Amino acid sequence: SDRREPLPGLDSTKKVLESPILTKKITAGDLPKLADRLPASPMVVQPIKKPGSFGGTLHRAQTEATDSGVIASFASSGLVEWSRDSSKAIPSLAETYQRSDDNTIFTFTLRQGLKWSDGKPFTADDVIFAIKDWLGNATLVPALPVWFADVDQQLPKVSKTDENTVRIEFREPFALFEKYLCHPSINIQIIKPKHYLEKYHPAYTDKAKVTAAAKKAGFDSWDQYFADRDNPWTNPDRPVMGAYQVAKAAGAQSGTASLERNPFYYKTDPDGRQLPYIDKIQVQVLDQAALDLRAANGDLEFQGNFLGYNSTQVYLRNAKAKGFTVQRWQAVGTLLSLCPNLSHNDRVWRSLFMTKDFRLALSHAINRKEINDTLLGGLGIIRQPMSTDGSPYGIAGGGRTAVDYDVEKAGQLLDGIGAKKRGSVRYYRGKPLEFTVIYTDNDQGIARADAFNLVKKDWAAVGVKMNVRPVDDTLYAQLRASNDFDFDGTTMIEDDWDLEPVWYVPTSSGSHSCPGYGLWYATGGKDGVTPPAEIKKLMDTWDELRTAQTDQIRIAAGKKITQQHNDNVYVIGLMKLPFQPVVVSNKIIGVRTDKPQLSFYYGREGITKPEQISLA
Amino acid sequence: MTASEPSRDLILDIGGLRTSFFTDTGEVKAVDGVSLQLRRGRTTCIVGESGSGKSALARSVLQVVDQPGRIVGGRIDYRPAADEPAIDLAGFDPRGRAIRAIRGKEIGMIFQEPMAALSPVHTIGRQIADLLTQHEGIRWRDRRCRERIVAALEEVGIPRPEERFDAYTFQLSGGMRQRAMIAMAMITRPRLLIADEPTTALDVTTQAQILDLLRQEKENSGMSLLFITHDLGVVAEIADDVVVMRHGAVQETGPVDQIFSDPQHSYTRELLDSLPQRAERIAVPSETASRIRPVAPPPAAVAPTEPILTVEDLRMEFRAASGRRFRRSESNVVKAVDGVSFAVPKGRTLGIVGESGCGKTTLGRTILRAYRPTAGMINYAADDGVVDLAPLSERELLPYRQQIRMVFQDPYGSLNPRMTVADVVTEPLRAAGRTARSELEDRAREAMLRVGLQPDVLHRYPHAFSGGQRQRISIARALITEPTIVVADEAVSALDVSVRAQVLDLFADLQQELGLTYLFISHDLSVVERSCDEVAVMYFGKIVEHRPTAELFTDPQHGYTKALLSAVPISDPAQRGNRQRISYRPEEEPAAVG
Amino acid sequence: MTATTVTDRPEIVTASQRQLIWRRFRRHRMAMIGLVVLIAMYVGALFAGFIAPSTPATTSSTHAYQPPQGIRLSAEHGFYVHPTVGRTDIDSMQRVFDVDRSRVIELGFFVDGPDYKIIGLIPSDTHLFGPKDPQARWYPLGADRTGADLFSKIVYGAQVSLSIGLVGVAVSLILGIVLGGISGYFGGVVDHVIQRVIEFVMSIPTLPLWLGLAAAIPPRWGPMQTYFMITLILSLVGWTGLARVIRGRFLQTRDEDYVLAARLDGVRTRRIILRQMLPAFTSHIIATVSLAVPGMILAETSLSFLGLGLRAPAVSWGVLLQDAQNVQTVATAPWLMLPGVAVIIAVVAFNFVGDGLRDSADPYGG
Amino acid sequence: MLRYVGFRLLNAIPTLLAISLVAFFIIQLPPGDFLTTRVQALEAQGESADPALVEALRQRYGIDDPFWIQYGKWLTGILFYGDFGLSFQYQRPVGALIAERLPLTLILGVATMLVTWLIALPAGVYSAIKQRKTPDYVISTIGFIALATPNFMAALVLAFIGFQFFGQSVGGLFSPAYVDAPWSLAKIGDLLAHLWIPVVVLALAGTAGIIRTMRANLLDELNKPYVTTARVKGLPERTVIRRYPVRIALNPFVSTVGWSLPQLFDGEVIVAVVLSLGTTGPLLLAALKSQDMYLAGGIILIVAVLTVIGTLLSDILLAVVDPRVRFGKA
Ligand SMILES: Nc1ncnc2c1ncn2[C@@H]1O[C@H](COP(=O)(O)OP(=O)(O)OP(=O)(O)O)[C@@H](O)[C@H]1O
Ligand SMILES: Nc1ncnc2c1ncn2[C@@H]1O[C@H](COP(=O)(O)OP(=O)(O)OP(=O)(O)O)[C@@H](O)[C@H]1O
Ligand SMILES: [Mg+2]
Ligand SMILES: [Mg+2]
Ligand code: NI
Repeated sequence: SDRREPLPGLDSTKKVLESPILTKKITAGDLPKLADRLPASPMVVQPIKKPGSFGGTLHRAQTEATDSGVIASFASSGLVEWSRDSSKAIPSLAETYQRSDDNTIFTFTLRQGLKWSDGKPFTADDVIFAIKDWLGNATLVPALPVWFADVDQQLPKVSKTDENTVRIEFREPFALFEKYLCHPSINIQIIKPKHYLEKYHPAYTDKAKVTAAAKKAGFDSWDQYFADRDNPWTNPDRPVMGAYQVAKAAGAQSGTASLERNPFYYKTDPDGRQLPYIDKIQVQVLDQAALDLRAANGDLEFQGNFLGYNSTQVYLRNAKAKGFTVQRWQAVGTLLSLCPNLSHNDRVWRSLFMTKDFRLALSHAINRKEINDTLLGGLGIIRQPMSTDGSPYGIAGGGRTAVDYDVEKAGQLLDGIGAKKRGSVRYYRGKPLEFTVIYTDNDQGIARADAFNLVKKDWAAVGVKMNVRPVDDTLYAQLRASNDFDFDGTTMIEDDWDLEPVWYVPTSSGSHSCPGYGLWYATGGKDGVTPPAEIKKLMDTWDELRTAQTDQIRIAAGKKITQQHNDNVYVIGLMKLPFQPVVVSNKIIGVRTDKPQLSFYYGREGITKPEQISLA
Repeated sequence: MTASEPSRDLILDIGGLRTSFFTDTGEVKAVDGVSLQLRRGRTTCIVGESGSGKSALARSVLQVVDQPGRIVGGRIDYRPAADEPAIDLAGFDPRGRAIRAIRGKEIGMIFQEPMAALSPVHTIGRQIADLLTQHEGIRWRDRRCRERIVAALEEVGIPRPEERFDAYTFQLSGGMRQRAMIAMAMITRPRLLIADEPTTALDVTTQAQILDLLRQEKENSGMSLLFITHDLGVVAEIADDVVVMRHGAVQETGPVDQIFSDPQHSYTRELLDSLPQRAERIAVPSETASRIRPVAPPPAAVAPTEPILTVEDLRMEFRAASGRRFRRSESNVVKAVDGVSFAVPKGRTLGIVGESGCGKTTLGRTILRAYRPTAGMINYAADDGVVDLAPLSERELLPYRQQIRMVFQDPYGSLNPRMTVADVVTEPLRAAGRTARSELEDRAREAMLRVGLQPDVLHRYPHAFSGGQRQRISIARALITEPTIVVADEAVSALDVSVRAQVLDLFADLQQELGLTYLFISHDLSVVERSCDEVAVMYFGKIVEHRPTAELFTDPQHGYTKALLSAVPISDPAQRGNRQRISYRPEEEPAAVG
Repeated sequence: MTATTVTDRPEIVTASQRQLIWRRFRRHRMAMIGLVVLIAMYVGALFAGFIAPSTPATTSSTHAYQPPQGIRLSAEHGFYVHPTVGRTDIDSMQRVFDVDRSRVIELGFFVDGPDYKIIGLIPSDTHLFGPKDPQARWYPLGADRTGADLFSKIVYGAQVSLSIGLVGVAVSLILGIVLGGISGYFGGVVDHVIQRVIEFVMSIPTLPLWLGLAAAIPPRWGPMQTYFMITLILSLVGWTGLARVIRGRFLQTRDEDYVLAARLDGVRTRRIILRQMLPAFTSHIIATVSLAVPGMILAETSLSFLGLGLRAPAVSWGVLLQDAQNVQTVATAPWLMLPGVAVIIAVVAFNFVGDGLRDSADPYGG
Repeated sequence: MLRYVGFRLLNAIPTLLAISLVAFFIIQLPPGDFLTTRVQALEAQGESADPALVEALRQRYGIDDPFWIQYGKWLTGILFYGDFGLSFQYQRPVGALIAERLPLTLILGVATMLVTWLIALPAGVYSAIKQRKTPDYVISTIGFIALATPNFMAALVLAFIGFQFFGQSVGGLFSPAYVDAPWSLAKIGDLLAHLWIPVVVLALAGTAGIIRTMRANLLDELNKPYVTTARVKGLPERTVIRRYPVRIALNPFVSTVGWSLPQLFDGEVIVAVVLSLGTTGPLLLAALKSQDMYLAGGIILIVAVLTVIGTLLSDILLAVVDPRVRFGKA
């Protein structure tokens, strides 16, 4: 398709700078001219392959109507954003961005002449509105999110030095703030169209009026209505700064949402063509089976999220005939693991689970190769959960502790801690080693039931009895939150856990391996189970990381945590998927081919900067 | 085949007809080589034993024998008019076009059990209209359709025919249904009408009306009539020719006078002999009188014993259900039994007569406590003293259920269609639980033999019997517990005279042997006269006259009794038309019946 | 009185009716086939360990998604198959099976295999048929994603699937007949109350009932308890329809003369209901039951589909089908839908048997 | 008549109240609440929720309120303001959500019902007439197989066939090209092209039951004497069967036709889920699974109301077609 006649946009190189559908609107007088829509200095994006041509619709599908992931992936916009290699923040809406040396003061200078999708100017007030009137409003946001909380759950100081400059000041260093700011699901939350939303906010409009409007729209209170109005995924009226705006929400009977290009988008390609190249995105809500068939049929031009690894075979079979390729991106968050409850309510089990040799023994007892051969045809990647080698917090050779299958060693270790065999089961302080693993059934990646049943067989061989118990989603969450489980079967994330530390550090009762300690940490010791020294050490290292003044300190702390996990095997990993399939139509130009991560933290498909992809 | 002169005169010529039911237990040869001839414009009556294949024969003509029955041989030559060729109906495909052209148009048919023969969800008018549409092309919407049907309904004597046109089957009384059936069969003026016991369900007065109607029709339009009945009185009334059947075969045929006066076959003679004749009192020619068997003398006139059953001011009211669903109806109460009092001495028979719908059945059922009476007493002299049955609970009644028994009017309905006859008959014994299981079968066989049925039919289901056979099963069931009182509700109505005589004899024997007491409900006065000691005449829920039988029959007092007596058909063709019928109509249609 | 000598045994009075039905039933060809199939299935389920060459728990790392292996016959080896080794082709992600034609797995009857207990009691390791070498693997209907033998799984799954229907229907039948019978026979206030209850239960959509009740089963319950609860839930939802029908029929039959006649025979209420009235709607009940048993089997599969009810490692046809619920199976391992065929066969057989019974019990039927 | 309907409607009020109560209770029967599911859903996507926030939200939504207070709030909202509350999941008014899906639900339901009846009734009649002959067996077998095939399996296989052999885009009731297009002939055609799979799956599954019942009912009627009467009138066999026994055998269906009304709403859940149809079924399922209680409660309540209306409708219809009922004789 490269050799095809160049489309009008390419041909007369600098003449066609905007999408023909916008040109039409200008002619009709509905839209100002391009120059009046772009900021004084638009952000220039280098296309990955080559400049594209305007037009076309990108078809996507998802399984839940409420999932707004496509906004984060394709229509996010923030003061700063990830650099192309996802290693650092680069200014985006902000023309310049500084952070103080101690990670406390962050200053953003906005581009001149930025406009919301309705043409209204975007100013520092929009940022301050988001922070003060949304995050700072206890009704709208009852508890400050981790990504914006200063010490003691306080709001940091926010101020504008002029119309285009915003300053955010934390009292304590916040080493992760920059990362959060790049997070495509978070950065859009820090900018809100004040001119639109103030109509629904009692600080700006009479409270009685706001409440009446909410009631009229079918909501109980103003804050619900505000949240509804503020939702870019369901409210087509809400002005946005991203590349696309929802034209029709997905709630409708057809289960289809459509997004249209934002005529005031602030990015261009080096030739000055206003991005994005593609005019529309259509998102259909489908069941998994239907979605897989759609993908196999070549109906979805560019999709990774929601695709099932297990269906790769079906995609591949049809790829040639239907004109698409199946790329293999890095799988994130698919490492199937067993988390022993280190803060078990039962003292005996707690002390047993906290015994390193016990965990090592259990890990050695698992024949991972067999599980891998059986369930993934030997393609799965076997390791213990922790940051991967190349990542900032990774350590060389990490994740290999006790992954080898060694029944004898397992037996010795168990004997060593006094868990002796009586009959076919071992006993520890008079109690038989019989546990239950809870998990939510999910066949998307590795079939959990099958995997755990194979583990069950292996553990039985060393005298540890395990009951495999799939539970309902809600029950699962509840059992975990109430610290009422033996083992939790789940998939773990590996890199970027600093954004959600619970996976590796018990910072809240949402912890998978020790909710009791997590609660203790979150409540400052008032509630929960008092952790032993080694867990306290983990928490301290985490505090160190979070409040690090420099990246070196932060990374050093992170590596320390990784090391501690590598030494102690707090969570017993099995294996992860070798890749995540991403279907890319042959018509699509500009998708990365370097197998990036399909990660929530980088906006999933958004990691390829989708505003610059185009349809040939 | 060139038809000879006499055969031209035959509208129907049946030869060697054989119709069988192929049941699980083997072939039942219902009609076994019947040959008979119907003369044009005449009435031919088929009489014969119950179960002798009369209905099967009639149905064979139109090829509508019930499953699993079918014609297995013979011919049925039908000649529509004297100058037309004969066609063999037996050769037609039962579902085919040819036979359909005959059905309804050429040959009309009236079934034995009119209750079930009409659709419950179509109006009478609609059901009759089918015939007009099918054979005369008159559409349902056509005004003529309604006119014709209303006229036909009027003809058969259905009161207020305009209204009845839109009535549903269940809104009509049994008599009206029967008449509607007749109207339906006759609306196309068929050349031949087959009527299978069309008057069995009717009281004598209505029966007389219908016979008149048929006779008239025959005279006016030259219709031929094949009339099946077991009532020799009716035969004597209307027949020109008589065919006597037994065991699926014709025993004797001949003109009515000849059959009555000079029966050739022994069975025919037996039939006539068993006739309970009351004609003698109304001055019968001596030669007939001689054949009449004298009435069995009433059981040795014991000194007036204590009454075994005393009914005092018994009342039974029904809340009429019409329109319940859509209107909270102004509850109109039907007083079916309206203050009846009488006493029956032990070992005697009380006859209850009256017109259809006067409350005879209700009275009988109330005495058996099928209903809880609205008021009154039912004093029963049990072994251990007199009890009033009226207020007893179902549980308290259980001991008396074995002692007071009932023969149901509608044998078809009272036999559970899903139980074999053996089970039905022994059910009361099993319910009482006093009979050893091993004895049950013996008792069943014995009971069947007693009512003249072969015990080898015990394992059939009730539907595989003829009407009369079913009635006998009902009787067997009532008697099997060796009761003290039996309420016999039209217990012999469907039986042919010979069997009827046998059953009546059985009743009499048992009475003598065991001192049984009977309440004998019937519309057939000849039977009542023969077998009852006293007779009570009911009229609209009340007893209008209650006297010893002989007195009542010779000297009726009440106007209604007189009317009733005058309508009884006399079993003597010679007497035909000699008699004046009295009508008793104190008020036109005082209440809807049915 | 004159007693005719009767030599027949008295039982004949009741037995003959059954004989009658049986005689007619035997003439109903499809019903007989259905009956034979059903008996075979139930016997198979009862002796699952013996019939199944393998066990549901026996997995194999080299046989995941092994397609069904056809049996070969030769003079030398008798019945045999060639051993296979599976691997995943990294490019096409397809399962490839290398057949080793140089070696054979001989098959035979009454061979040694995995241990099991006959009817859960007597330990044994003899299997009706299978590879002669207990270590060798043979997949008559292919393997699932863990390399377990699908045929064995279907045989074991029948234990749950075929009993859940019967038990469930029995419970709802009893509930339906008792409540419907009481409602219809006595009428009045009782009827009114029961009708309201039925209307009420029927008005609650089954889905939330299933979800609510099934999700409320405590997580620590074993598969047996769960199975029991599921049966109970299914039947609790199912009884109302039957009760309504039966009540209607009772109301109708109550006024029949033969019921009155039975009452006047001195028959007690319970006996009237059971012996006189119920048989009048046997055909309806049979029809309903023969539809309800499969309904239960299907409901169990539906529950499994919704992720409720039984789950692996419990084996039932529903659970097996749940694993087949994806495009990949349909496209690449269609044999995994065979449990669905088992469901179909069972349901069709049940219905034909029900049909046959209905027709045979009908006194008017030829 | 009016009085009767009024009386029945009055009667329905306590039933409905009871249903709403029980429905509300059942929805909350599973452990946890909407927020636990929300947290779990977030986690499944790789995000995690701050327990402190969750706790705050729980209070904000009144999820921790006692059952009675929540129920009372919900009911008064419905009774006095016609307000079905707000869906937690969608953060939109429940009424609007349901209304959105209503048209398609009705289209699918009615189409299914029509197809089912059009196939099943004649098949049942034919099957009865040909009792124990080959056509009877053929019809029965097909019906049974359709009945026995688990719906989701049939849907999936048909969808796969549609994809593999016809290159059809499976899922939803419209192809991507037509979803947003205004109504046109082409769009209707597109709808029909997608409608066939669910309709076939649902309709066939429903036929067997009706065929069986029709056959049984008709067999009971076929031997009744009134049928012979009709034959004796000389009517063609077809007319005889159609006008008399079939007419009566249909009554039980008439009396259940009202019941299919609520089934439109939750009968097709599984098929609708597999085929991603935008009907109320999947909405209800999702709401139940995520314990979105106002949404689930709203749908259940509507279904309940429909059931009550359906029963009433059935009874009235039955009275209209069956005079025995009308005049209280049956
Ligand atoms: N469906 C059936 N199956 C088997 N036998 C039957 C069936 N219907 C009738 N029969 C038998 O056929 C014979 C003739 O019956 P049919 O009804 O013709 O008698 P009928 O002469 O009309 O008697 P009735 O005067 O009592 O009406 C009887 O012996 C009866 O038992
Ligand atoms: N269950 C009932 N409900 C309402 N009305 C009834 C009921 N049974 C009988 N009736 C009415 O009571 C009256 C008497 O009926 P019954 O059956 O006793 O008459 P009958 O004298 O036996 O008539 P036939 O000679 O026709 O049998 C009739 O008007 C009838 O309609
Ligand atoms: Mg007869
Ligand atoms: Mg009577
Ligand atoms: Ni004797």
